[in-house]
Amino acid sequence: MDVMYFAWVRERVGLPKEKVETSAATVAELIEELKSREDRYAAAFADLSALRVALDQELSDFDAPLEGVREVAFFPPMTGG
Amino acid sequence: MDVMYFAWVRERVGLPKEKVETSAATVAELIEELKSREDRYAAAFADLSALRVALDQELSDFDAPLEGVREVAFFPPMTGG
Amino acid sequence: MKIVVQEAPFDFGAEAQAFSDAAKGAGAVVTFTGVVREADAGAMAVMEIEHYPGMTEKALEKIAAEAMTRWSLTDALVIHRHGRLVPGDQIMMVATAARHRVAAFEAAEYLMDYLKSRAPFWKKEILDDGAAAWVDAKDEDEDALSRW
Amino acid sequence: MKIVVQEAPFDFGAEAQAFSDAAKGAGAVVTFTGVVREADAGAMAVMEIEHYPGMTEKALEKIAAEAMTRWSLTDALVIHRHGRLVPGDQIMMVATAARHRVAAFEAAEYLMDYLKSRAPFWKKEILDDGAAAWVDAKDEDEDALSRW
Repeated sequence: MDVMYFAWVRERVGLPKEKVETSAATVAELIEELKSREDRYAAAFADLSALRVALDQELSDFDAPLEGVREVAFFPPMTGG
Repeated sequence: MDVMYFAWVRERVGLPKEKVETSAATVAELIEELKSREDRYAAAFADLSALRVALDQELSDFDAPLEGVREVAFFPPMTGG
Repeated sequence: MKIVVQEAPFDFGAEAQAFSDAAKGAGAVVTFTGVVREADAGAMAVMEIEHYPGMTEKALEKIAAEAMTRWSLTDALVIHRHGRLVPGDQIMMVATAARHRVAAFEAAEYLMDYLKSRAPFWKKEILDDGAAAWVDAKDEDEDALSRW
Repeated sequence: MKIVVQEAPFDFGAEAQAFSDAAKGAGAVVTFTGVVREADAGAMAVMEIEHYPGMTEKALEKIAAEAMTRWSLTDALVIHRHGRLVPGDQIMMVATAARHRVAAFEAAEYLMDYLKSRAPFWKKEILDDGAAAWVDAKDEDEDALSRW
């Protein structure tokens, strides 16, 4: 699936988008998998309360299942307007 | 003093403005004086709850004294905007 | 702060742009525009707006100055027409500029609420069959003042 | 209903005028415009706005459609820029048209409250000494949603 990062999450991970092969069942499992890979992911995902997730461009939550999802995006709380 | 009428008060009295010589001490006394003059004033001032008064271009009330006042205006509740 | 009472149409787009351009230090600009609607019953041909020259300007100045102080506005604008208008015509506009959006919104609503019930304007609807009626003040407009 | 997400500046006056002209049947038009302010601490040289292409448009469409239904709006408009802006630049605008003023005001405030916290935009302030910081979301902006 495509995993996207925005704002300071993008800066910490070091890229805006990547393809990830995973068998993670939920967003939370995907995060654990990424954190165990490299320090930059551990830094990006250190405080989940400061993070939001969107699945296929809809806001979602960390418990949500990933089955059928093509695009996952992680970012901080939004600051538009 | 100058007495002015607006909207349907003007239409009932039949003129927008007139000079009135009066010794009325308050707005209420002036109204009684006008009502006793002619039917068109009695018609205009029949229901005081539907009327507003301004003294020298400031909203006021029927108990207000007229001493020193140069311009009295009667009109219905305002409907701007 | 600018207060305008006039019979002529005003250019809403140009006024809104000029107000926004001049709003130095503001992060938020709100405008409200009132447009003549069809009458609730029957087809309105003309809306006549009567006002009290002299008092109108004073009342609007007072309302706008109060809003400027209460919400620390960087600027405020009120334009109100009088005379004969037809459905679709713009009757009036207000604009407010403030550092933050809540202040700009609240101040604009305050201006509108006070302008509706405390500025000396009176509307008369003339239907296309010639029937004419003064618009009654609404209790809800008077009640709206109690929140401020 | 019109939703625009673009990097280029927009013409606030022309957009406001066109929106008002097209608002048939509406008695009330409200606009809100957000302008880049100086940073609270230090002098801001640039504000960079990042967004999530695709999701941004969907989120704004959803927010505007909800407002249209809830307040029976006759029309709604959202324009939001992204990319590099400097103090004084207009970031975004919303506009609402309704029969009555309370609906137009409430719907505009609703659009702003949701747009602030539910549309995928992120602001970064770059000061004139080169220091850069992502703008933190404010608790009060999240709290503002609870009133709707």
